[in-house]
Amino acid sequence: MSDERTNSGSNVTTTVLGADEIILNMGPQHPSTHGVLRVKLKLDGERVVESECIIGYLHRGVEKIAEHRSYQQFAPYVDRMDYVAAVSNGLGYCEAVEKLLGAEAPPRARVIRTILTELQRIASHLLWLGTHALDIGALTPVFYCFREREEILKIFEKYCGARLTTHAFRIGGLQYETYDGFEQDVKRFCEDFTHRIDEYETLLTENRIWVGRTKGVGIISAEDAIALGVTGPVLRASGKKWDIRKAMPYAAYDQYEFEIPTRPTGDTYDRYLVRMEEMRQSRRICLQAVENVPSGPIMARVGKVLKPPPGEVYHSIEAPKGELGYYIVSDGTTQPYRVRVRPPSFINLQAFDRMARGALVADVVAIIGTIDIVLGEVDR
Amino acid sequence: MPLDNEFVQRLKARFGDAIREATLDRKQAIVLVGREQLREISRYCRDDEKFDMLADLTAVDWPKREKRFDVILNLYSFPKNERLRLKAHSGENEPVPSVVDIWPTANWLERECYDMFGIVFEGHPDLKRILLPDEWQGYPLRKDYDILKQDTAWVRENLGIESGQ
Amino acid sequence: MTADKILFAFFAVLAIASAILMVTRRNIVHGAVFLITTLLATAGIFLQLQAEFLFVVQIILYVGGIMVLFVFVIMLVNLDVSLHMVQFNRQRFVAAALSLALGAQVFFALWAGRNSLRLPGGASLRLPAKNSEAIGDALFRHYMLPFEIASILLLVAMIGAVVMAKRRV
Amino acid sequence: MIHGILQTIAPFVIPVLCGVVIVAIFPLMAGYIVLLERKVMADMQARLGPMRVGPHGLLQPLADAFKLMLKEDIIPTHADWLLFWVAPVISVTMALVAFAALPIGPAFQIADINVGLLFVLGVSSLGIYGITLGGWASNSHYSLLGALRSAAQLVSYETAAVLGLVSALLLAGSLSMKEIVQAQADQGVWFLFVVPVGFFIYFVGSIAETNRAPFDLPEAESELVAGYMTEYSGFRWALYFLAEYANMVVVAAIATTLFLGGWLRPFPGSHQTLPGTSIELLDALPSILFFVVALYSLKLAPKQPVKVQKLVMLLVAGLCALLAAVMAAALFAPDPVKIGIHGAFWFLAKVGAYVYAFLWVRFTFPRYRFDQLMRLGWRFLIPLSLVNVIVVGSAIVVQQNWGWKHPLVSAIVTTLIMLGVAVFLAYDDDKHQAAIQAAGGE
Repeated sequence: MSDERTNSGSNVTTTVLGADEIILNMGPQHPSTHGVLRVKLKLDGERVVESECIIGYLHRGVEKIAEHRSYQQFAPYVDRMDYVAAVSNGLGYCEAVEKLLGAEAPPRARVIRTILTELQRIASHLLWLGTHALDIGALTPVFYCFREREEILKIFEKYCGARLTTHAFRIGGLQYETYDGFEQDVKRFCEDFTHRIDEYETLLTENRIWVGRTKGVGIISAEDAIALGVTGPVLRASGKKWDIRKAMPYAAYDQYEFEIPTRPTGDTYDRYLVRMEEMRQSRRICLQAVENVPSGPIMARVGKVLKPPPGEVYHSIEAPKGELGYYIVSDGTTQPYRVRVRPPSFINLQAFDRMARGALVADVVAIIGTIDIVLGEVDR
Repeated sequence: MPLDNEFVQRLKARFGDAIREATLDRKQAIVLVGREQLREISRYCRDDEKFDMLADLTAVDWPKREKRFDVILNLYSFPKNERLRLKAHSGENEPVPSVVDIWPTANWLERECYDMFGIVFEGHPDLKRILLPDEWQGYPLRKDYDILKQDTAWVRENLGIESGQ
Repeated sequence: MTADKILFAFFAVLAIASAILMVTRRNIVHGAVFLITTLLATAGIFLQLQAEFLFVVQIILYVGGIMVLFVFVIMLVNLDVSLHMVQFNRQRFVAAALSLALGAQVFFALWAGRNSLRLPGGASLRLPAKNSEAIGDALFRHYMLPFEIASILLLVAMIGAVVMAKRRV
Repeated sequence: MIHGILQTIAPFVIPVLCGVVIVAIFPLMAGYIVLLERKVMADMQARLGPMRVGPHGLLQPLADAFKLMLKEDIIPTHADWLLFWVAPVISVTMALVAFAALPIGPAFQIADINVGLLFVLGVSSLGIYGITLGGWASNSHYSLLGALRSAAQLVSYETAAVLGLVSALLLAGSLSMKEIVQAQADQGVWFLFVVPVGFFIYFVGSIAETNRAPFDLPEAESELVAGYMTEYSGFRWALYFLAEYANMVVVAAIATTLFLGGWLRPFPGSHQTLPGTSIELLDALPSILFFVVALYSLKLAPKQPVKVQKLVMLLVAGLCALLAAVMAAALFAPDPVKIGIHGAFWFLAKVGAYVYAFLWVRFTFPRYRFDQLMRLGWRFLIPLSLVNVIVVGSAIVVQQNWGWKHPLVSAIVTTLIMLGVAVFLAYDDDKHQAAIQAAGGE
């Protein structure tokens, strides 16, 4: 199939509304494909018969670059993959290299890392909620979500100078001590975040049109999800109670208690509820963490030049989109021999075809939104 | 350092010399298996050993070795909450048996491996490039594919520019 | 009364012109648009005769209802195919002869009754001022039965259409 | 000779003058409704809305109009240029023609046609042509699909909306707009309180009829990329936009005339007067209202950051004070002038409130899917409105013969019955939908 560059036009193979299939191209320039994703839909009237995702428009060859950079130099690239949740990307990479080195970040660094990662999870879910609601036609939630997300980005900016691609962590711990007033900022944000979430809930959860557009749309069962390697909120919404923060705790997650929200049916409405509950749980973690941030050093003694002994390691964390894994092979030099990133968006997107079969064109837009993909991570 | 627990013994008992070696690197179990029996071992791991999720499937290129590619399968077991890494060596153009029918998630992962390394997966329903354009020549993640190198023919023809390198 | 005459002339010419245009247009949708203008022109004439109710019914029923379905069908069924087929077959002469004969007959009839055609000079009959009440009254009092029969007929037609469409959906 | 001509055109002068006023003023009004919409939307979304063009964005509509004038006006290739040109013109003319029969005030009505309401409905239903022909003429797959969808939506929701109106008509007893308002004055109550379900049906139907808010599927950006308007640009697109806002005002005016008592002030029946004077309390309301707004903007004026905004606030204060004075003066003027001015104020206030409700609905609700939209229309609204007409009709017959004196009593009874019917319809619809879901989608 030659990859002809057609944008969102459509080659009508038969009569205008004849019974035979129409091939409809959505994207790569399409308002609701969350970036440069192109979906070829084979339609029978309004129903999707078959879909194929064509990706690669944002492929920058991050894994190739990694082989020509030192471990510290590669850290900023990691933020550019899932640019919506840069902090958790950084956490994954730094912890993987620390495991490779056999080093361990000091307790204070681990707690601050947990706080920042949980704030980033809330910010990522807020951006998801805003754009998802916008795709389905609700014009207002996007502005409320961005208002809250702005608070979080302010905290990031005060802490490490950048809002989006933060490069907040270093291998072995942190570079910057927290600015004074960090705990108060986080506490203030968490305090008034509860009634903000209730604001979104009142706007959407019992809204009959919202329920009508999301209930029963894009259903995927737990077995299919596991078979397709789907992880994160999409898996939990299908009824599988599994979260890496509980299963294989990293950073300082074992010190705090929080629940893992799950929903039984695995449709778009359940994924919405799971993510809303996850935001509440992240808020709980932040509040517990901010209570007693241990004092002490923020950087382990790993030295300037990192030469991990030859070998390999696979370390994964619970990113907002799902299980984000780093498989790093070292050959003893200062540059990694191979860095492989397990991208949750890329693998979750595979489930799109299973969800979109039999759906209507209008639902395709909702399904793309509910999987919560970021094309930077899909294409790497 | 070598790893020898009852899981490895069960594997050796079952598959004999197909299990080349089992090591522990940074407290993570790695089992090197023969390329030909990869499918049976994978099916056994999923059905009997309950490794029901294939977290990741990737490859590493060791050009100096005669069987240059390592095909890596990172498995995870929900019931046992454990990880396992299956590794198989494969030469330049030796096809590797595909595991798509065992874990459907391997579909895109194997396509990406093929796209980046040129490893052909036997039995894959639709093996074609996933990230790069279909007519692209060369496999970028191979060590001998220089980072500045580009498929200048494709770039000139499709984008109509002389690639900078 | 000149305004009346001017208006009437305008509507009449508009009606006839768009009727002719409708028949001769090759593009179906253009034909439909000209049919709509004809109907609107006749509605105008109704209004001139102070028959407001008929004017509005003409607009709502014909132009707003039936013609919308016409345009709908034209768009749904892709007529480009039929456009390229030959529109007129070769029996031109037979058609000419027939139309001549018909024309002669009509002309003769007009000529015969020409003295009864004169406009009754300003005797535009005065309809009751509130003619919608009058129509409603007549319809539901004196002509109740035919009204009911017509409505049942329409009901049957509707149900028939739904049943036929249902099977194919 | 000239006398003869003057003689003939004499009856036409005033209506033509009113027509010219409406056609000239309305685009400006539509522009400011757009600005109002953007400001209200911004206010609901915790932001400011257009602030840059002129103080508080007041000159934004002019900027928009000017921009649209200059924008390149593309006609797609192989497009049917005649229809492509005619379609937006049809939409706008039909929307503006519908103004002819709408009574702004008791005095200010172009033509009190005996069948006023029917005329307005008939003309506004011709707007469908503007959309369908526009979709067909732009010769693109997307716009045709969008056009057919919006035509289907308009046709099905128009039935529901008109039947909603019929329930109010039963009470009014006449089709002429003036007599409808008069009927509400005689009965001393707005029809909104007598047939609230009819008003609800008409409200939902009118939203769908003007392709707005939860029903704006034809131009749903996410799927059909602006539906039938996709290929239009520049001033032609602005015509469609103007037609949409004109329709919105027409629909609001119909609702005001039928359900909210046209130019009557609230509680037309009650006549308490201010102590010691003959002025009725409620008549003084508009001037008090304007006075309060003037005071408020005066208080705000010094706090404005930019000098220009201070000026604007002062200007607004002055304007409101002036209007308050006009309203107060009208109280003492002879009756026709008083009713005229106050009537216009109340009419425009109600139209404004109705349009605000449109905007409010638009920013809170997500968009319906096309099949849900059709299901709501055919399975819920139309049966509900049919039953509503029957119930209201029988209530009137019962009231006339067995004499419940006040109309409100029958209103409560009919509303209860209607709510029961609505719940049943919704329940039946859900059951039907569940059956389909179980059968794996139709």
